[in-house]
Amino acid sequence: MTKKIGDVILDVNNISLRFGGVKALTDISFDVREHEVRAIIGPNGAGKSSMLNCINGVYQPQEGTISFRGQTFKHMNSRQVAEMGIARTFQNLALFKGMSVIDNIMTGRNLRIKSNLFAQAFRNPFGIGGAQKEEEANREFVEHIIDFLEIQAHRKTPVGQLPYGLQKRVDLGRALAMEPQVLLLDEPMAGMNLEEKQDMSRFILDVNDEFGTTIVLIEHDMGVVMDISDRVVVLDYGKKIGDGTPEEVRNNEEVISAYLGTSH
Amino acid sequence: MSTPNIVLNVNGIEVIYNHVILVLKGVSLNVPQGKIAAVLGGNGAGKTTTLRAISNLLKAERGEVTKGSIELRGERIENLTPADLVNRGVVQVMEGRHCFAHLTIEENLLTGSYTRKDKGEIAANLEKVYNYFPRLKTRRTSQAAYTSGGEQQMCAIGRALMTNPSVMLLDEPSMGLAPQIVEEVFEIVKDLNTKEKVTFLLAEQNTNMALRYADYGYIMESGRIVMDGAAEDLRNNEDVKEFYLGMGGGERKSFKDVKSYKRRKRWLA
Amino acid sequence: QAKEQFFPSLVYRTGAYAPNGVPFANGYADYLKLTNARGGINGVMVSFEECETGYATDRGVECYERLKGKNGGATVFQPLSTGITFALTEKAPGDKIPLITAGYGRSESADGGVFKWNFPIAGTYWVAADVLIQHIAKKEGGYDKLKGKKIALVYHDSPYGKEPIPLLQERAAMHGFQLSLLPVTHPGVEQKATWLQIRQNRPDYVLNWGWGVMNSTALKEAQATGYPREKMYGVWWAGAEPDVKDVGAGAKGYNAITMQHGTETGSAVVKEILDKVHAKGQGTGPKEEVGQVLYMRGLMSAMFAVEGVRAAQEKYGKGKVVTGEQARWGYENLNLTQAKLDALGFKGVMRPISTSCQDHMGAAWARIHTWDGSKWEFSSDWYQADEQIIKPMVKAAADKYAAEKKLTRRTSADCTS
Amino acid sequence: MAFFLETLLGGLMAGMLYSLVALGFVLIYKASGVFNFAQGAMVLFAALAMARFSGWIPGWLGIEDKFLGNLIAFILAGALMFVLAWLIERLVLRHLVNQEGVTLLMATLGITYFLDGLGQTIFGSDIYQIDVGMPKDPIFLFEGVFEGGVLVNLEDVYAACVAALLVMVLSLFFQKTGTGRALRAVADDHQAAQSIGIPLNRIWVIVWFVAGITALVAGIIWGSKMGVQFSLTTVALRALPVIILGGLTSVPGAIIGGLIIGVGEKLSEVYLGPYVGGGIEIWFAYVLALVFLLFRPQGLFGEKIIDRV
Amino acid sequence: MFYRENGQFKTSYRTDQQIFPIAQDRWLILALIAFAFIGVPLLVDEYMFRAILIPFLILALAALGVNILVGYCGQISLGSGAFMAVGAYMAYNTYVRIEGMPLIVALLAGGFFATLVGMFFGIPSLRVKGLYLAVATLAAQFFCDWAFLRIGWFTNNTASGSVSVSNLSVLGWTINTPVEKYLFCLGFLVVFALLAKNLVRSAIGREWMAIRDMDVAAAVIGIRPMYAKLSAFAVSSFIIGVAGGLWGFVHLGSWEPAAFSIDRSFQLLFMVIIGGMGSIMGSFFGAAFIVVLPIFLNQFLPWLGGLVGMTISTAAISHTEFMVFGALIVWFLIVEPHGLAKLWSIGKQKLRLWPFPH
Ligand SMILES: Nc1ncnc2c1ncn2[C@@H]1O[C@H](COP(=O)(O)OP(=O)(O)OP(=O)(O)O)[C@@H](O)[C@H]1O
Ligand SMILES: Nc1ncnc2c1ncn2[C@@H]1O[C@H](COP(=O)(O)OP(=O)(O)OP(=O)(O)O)[C@@H](O)[C@H]1O
Ligand SMILES: CC(C)C[C@H](N)C(=O)O
Ligand SMILES: [Mg+2]
Ligand SMILES: [Mg+2]
Repeated sequence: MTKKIGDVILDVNNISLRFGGVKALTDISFDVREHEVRAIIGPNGAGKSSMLNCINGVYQPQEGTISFRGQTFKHMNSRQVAEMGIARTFQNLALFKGMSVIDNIMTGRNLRIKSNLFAQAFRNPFGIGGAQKEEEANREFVEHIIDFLEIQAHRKTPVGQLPYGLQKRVDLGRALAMEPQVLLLDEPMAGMNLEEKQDMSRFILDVNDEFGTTIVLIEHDMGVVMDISDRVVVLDYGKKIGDGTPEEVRNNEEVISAYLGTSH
Repeated sequence: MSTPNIVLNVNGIEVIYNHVILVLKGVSLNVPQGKIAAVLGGNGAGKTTTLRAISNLLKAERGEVTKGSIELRGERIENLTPADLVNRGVVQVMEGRHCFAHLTIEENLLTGSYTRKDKGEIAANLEKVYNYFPRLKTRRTSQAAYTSGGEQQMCAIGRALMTNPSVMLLDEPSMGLAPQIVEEVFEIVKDLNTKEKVTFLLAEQNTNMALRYADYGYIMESGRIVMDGAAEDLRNNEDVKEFYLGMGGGERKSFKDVKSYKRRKRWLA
Repeated sequence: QAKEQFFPSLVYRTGAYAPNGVPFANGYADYLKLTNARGGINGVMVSFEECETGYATDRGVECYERLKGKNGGATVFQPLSTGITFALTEKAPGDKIPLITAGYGRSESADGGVFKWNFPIAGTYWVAADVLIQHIAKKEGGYDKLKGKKIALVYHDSPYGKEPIPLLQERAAMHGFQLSLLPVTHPGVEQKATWLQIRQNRPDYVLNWGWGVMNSTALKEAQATGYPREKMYGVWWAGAEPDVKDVGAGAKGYNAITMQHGTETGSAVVKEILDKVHAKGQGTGPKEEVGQVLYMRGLMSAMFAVEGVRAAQEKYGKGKVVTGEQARWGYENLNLTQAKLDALGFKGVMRPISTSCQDHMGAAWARIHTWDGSKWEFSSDWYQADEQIIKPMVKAAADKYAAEKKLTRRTSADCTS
Repeated sequence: MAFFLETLLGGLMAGMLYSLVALGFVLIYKASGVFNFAQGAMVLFAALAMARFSGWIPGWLGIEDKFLGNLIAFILAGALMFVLAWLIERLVLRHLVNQEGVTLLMATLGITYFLDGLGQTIFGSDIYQIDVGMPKDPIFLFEGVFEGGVLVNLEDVYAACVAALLVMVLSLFFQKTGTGRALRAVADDHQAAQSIGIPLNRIWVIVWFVAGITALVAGIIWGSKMGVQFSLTTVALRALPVIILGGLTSVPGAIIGGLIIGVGEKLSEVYLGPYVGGGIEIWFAYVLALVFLLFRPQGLFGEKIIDRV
Repeated sequence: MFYRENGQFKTSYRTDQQIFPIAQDRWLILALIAFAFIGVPLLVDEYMFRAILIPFLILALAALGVNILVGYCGQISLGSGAFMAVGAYMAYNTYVRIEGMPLIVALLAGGFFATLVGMFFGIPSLRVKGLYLAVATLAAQFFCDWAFLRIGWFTNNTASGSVSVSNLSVLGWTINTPVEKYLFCLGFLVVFALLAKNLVRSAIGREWMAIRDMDVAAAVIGIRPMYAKLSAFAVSSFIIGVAGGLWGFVHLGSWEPAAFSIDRSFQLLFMVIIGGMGSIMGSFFGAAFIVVLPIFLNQFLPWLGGLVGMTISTAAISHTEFMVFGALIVWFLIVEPHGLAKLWSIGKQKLRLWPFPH
């Protein structure tokens, strides 16, 4: 399988982020190319999640810029980011607890729903106003995702009642529903067993292959990272200590001592 | 089977959430004194529920044990409060960390010593925890909510250690931790187990690790124990190898090459 | 056909206004019991049922709906709340049930030509306000002395408290005194700012238009800010025992207008009640309360209710239970002469009252009484409200109401029927 | 000038009184994450108990001495508040562990109704007096400086001192003791607190008892000022802007908030009120609090509201 | 046994997206509505209409509005009484100041002004959250209370500050008798419930719930907090405003600001919590619980006392009513913390399993 890795789609330049005295990120730069699987690894508290939060517009870095497809931002606003086609999942489950699985994933489609409040209020089975049609079309899309993630049986369960692992899948489903160009995944496989990790990996690769979705992946399972990523960034204490192919990173002395410990 | 010194004995329990959702359908297991037992199984198998049933945190989730019994050193404990259990040395590290968001890391750890009265002992425990997790020491004054996922996980484990437990229930302790920390956590488990004779019951997804450190393993699926045996045996069991360790047929498969055509096809349909 | 005349009773024995609501309700109940002890209304026994409103309008409406059809139909309602009165004023005509609002409610409802079903017997807030100004003028030594004087109205911020304002403004314009308005929010426990303002402006008189806890709070704040209680005048709902009881000596010198009666422990009717009701163990409240101001108000209100029925029986058949609609005629043709009042035991307590189609109030007499630290004592002669001022105001307001509601004034034929 | 000072002082004193009630809210919120809607009802209940006990007991026991009578009444009322706290834990809270804030809020509403009914049943719904010997008449300061002097109520001054004392003790308790830490832990996460052996049951009894005592103190002071009667429950409404301004979780915030609100509302009523028809102090207090919130959404001293993903 | 969806296969997303996907539910609800429109007027007496059903319908409508804001969007508000007042007073002004103003238009206009006020007081929600917001919305409550008392224009300069309307009619249909009033309110409730249900099961409803459950995550998937929150305030206060108009026009006939006091705000909030946050059905349950139960207790207790040969005084009844009511609230919460609607659905779930447990 040869995939054609394209140009730089996301370029992070000299980002620094501080919380009071804590330096979460110091002068981080790296790029992500279209269509690749880019992993970010590093010990706990290295600043990986914070990095995603900066890209996402949740945190606003004190210094540095981020460019997306050549457009440069000092910092991004969440809504813009979403509109540009960047979706993400969260490390600490950020699902909408009171809603069912379907509704959670449907929220991912919201940017694409165009009918206004009145049309929605007067939505009807006769299709007048178009809101119903739109809803159905989007629902169909969501059902495909549900099928794929094999959570059909839980469609209508409030997500709060699902076991942790399934919640992670729903989180992913919600991000996918946005049909993103770039998908940021924050430890998607934490709390999964091997089989489930395999499923998840396969799935990430599928999305990457079929839709050309660029993936940015944070993961602590080195097996996964080494197997599926094209390039890896390594952070430690907010600094970048390595960047390159899995092979290169795996053999980087600094990375080994800071993160990997014994070789894997 | 002769029962040398069973600390925890779970006998055919059934658990129902919200009066209607039947989750555990007759789970039995026991943990001998000074041993490490692991409960393994996929998402939703009921591992967390089993641990909650033992530590009595089930009520807070509106679940209840409707059948069966749970004994700690021969004493029925279904009606004790979690606090009573902590006083008897049983402590659970909850899945999903549950740090006290507004308290600093150090305050979080200190709440763990609520049941301990001896000042010296508390200080020693704190030192011990900081030794295990130096990262926590550097972050001791930040509010727990503003620490990274892994730091919170360490905090949760450390907090439980502060109670000086004799039986620890660990729910996915490795989740979200960097590999060398995972290793360390299991080393800590081993360490406490051998040095301080702490008994462990751990629920883990990281089967590989768990079976490496545990003495005995139970494998759960949809609310039942489907297989159990000495860790050694389980590790060598072909099915376990295939499904849980990913080593069916010897070599470890690359995540890239796992076949999943069925799923793939459906996605494309 | 019912054999008893049914008097529903809207009460509030709980909540913020209970200390004042309870004695009234007890007096009301005791008088009805006394009526039965006296052999009923020309032999017709009376029955009654209480319903707790908590002084809340919507619960009052519910009680009204609940009781209006019970036991052969309600004779008359007395809501003891201006808010409920406003709401029931809209409903009573449809149900053909009269409302007695003795000393409260809409002042313009004295105009029977528009308000066919309302009876503010014995006084409205305009009467009260008018008499208070008369009294103050008298104390000052004539109306001309009022010029340049400052009078502050501390009022319950509700329709009740606002009722006297038009009249006071009218009087202020006439005599050239300065009226300042100081609203107090329900339930009236927070008056610090109000009294600080009073301390700053030093008005010559303070009129207190409060109810419930607002009254005692006003007195306490007056004490705390050193405003002389002698210069304070309450409306007749702000001049009873519960208002001063826990202030005690601090309230000494405080005055209030009375709706004719004051504390009447010595009156014949009170003795009769102690005798025929309390002595039989049927008293509604504690003995000590019998004869107190609000108790007497309840008693008097019940007496109006009963006497109206008696009057109606004259027309619709003696010894028969009358309907609400028939009772209305009775209230409109009430003629309580002094002799009748004396016979009922109200000698010295009240003056004659007679209503008519045009005048649903029937009398506008009042006195002032003063708290001497332990009891209320009359401190003035009788006053009568000034018809010249009130009549046109009533008519104008009633006409405005009629116009809004697209009502026409009752014809004289309607009056005689 | 003298008048301005008077208003200012009046505002400060009123503010202290609000703080006293606000403190009860803060305590329970901080220590268990429950917004206790019943605080007002507890103030009334405690005050009724105190008023009636101090009326009854000297009669029963033949005690002449007023101080002794009041003291016994206070102790009994305190004991009653303990029983109440215990019952609330037993019958209500223990069954609602780990439920959301609104559910607990609702439960305290149930408690409110119950207490309102119970209090009036046992103690009656008339107006009662608490006489702990507070001076009622005003004194005048600086009569030499200003004409007419500056009016001060000693009663308010005493009340303010009591409030300040209570706040100091409670602040220390929360910040410095292990129990205080445990209480804050409970507020963050019931379940996690249980998991490490904090006995929720005992903690809740303690907290509600302390809040009950605060309510009793507030009830005595307010009650001696205004008489003990159902309307006492409405003082809770005056305390709400105070706690949000000060911060729901801050004991000193309750005091500072009280002072700001007290001064703000009195000044506004006195200086602004006359231009718009008066009666503005209540909404002014809330608007004032709201304005502060726009700058600090967690109130002046509240713990930062955490939202993180 | 009988309550099963077995065999009801959904062959399209449309059928699965129906408001009541289970056929039995659909029929039950249709039957219920039909009964409400046709059966109830034949069966029920005037007292039931005036004192129970009409207030119930109107407050259920208001609770529905509150539920959108509080239950669906998670913005706890204690300003509902004020929004009701705005609806009532502005409907009144529209009605009396403009000659020949149709009743329904006036009521909707009331709702419209409530929307404006609601959105204005919703602005702080962009920064302030949770209980802080709840208390902040009290500013709206107290300010409106004050404004309607103090600003003469709102009350058409009536001296007392109390306003009244009468002779209601819609297109020649006079609304006078209790039955007519009941049907009028019922019509409003059914229409608004349907519209509200449509909203909450559509994109906008999901935005509200997303904001409620986790606002940061919602922002990340492109939901604008400002739009979601203000639209919830708008829709909610519109409905509440209309309910306020009905309360004034149809139920009371004459009112003063006290009819929409803070107590009303609390009452509505409690309806939503006890009924079930985030459930349209819950609004009805909650309204029934809080409106009907006290009245029922008030009448039931004396009857009960009569059975054992006791006559209970009015005050004692009232106090007992309070205590029983309070105890029932707690009891229901313990049985099901998520409200009566949840209890209902658990009941249905049990029924579905019946007679084979689990
Ligand atoms: N509070 C709850 N209410 C209702 N159902 C629940 C609740 N908690 C768990 N469940 C259900 O119980 C089943 C077992 O869940 P449990 O959390 O015990 O699984 P687990 O083995 O720990 O899974 P994971 O590895 O994902 O953590 C699941 O189907 C879940 O949906
Ligand atoms: N909002 C915040 N306020 C204060 N400190 C923060 C905040 N967010 C993150 N930090 C700190 O910044 C550092 C980086 O945190 P981050 O969550 O990015 O780590 P991470 O690399 O994702 O770690 P993990 O693998 O454990 O999830 C941590 O030390 C954390 O405590
Ligand atoms: C009727 C009276 C008892 C006075 C009362 N405050 C009212 O509403 O008018
Ligand atoms: Mg992270
Ligand atoms: Mg689990």
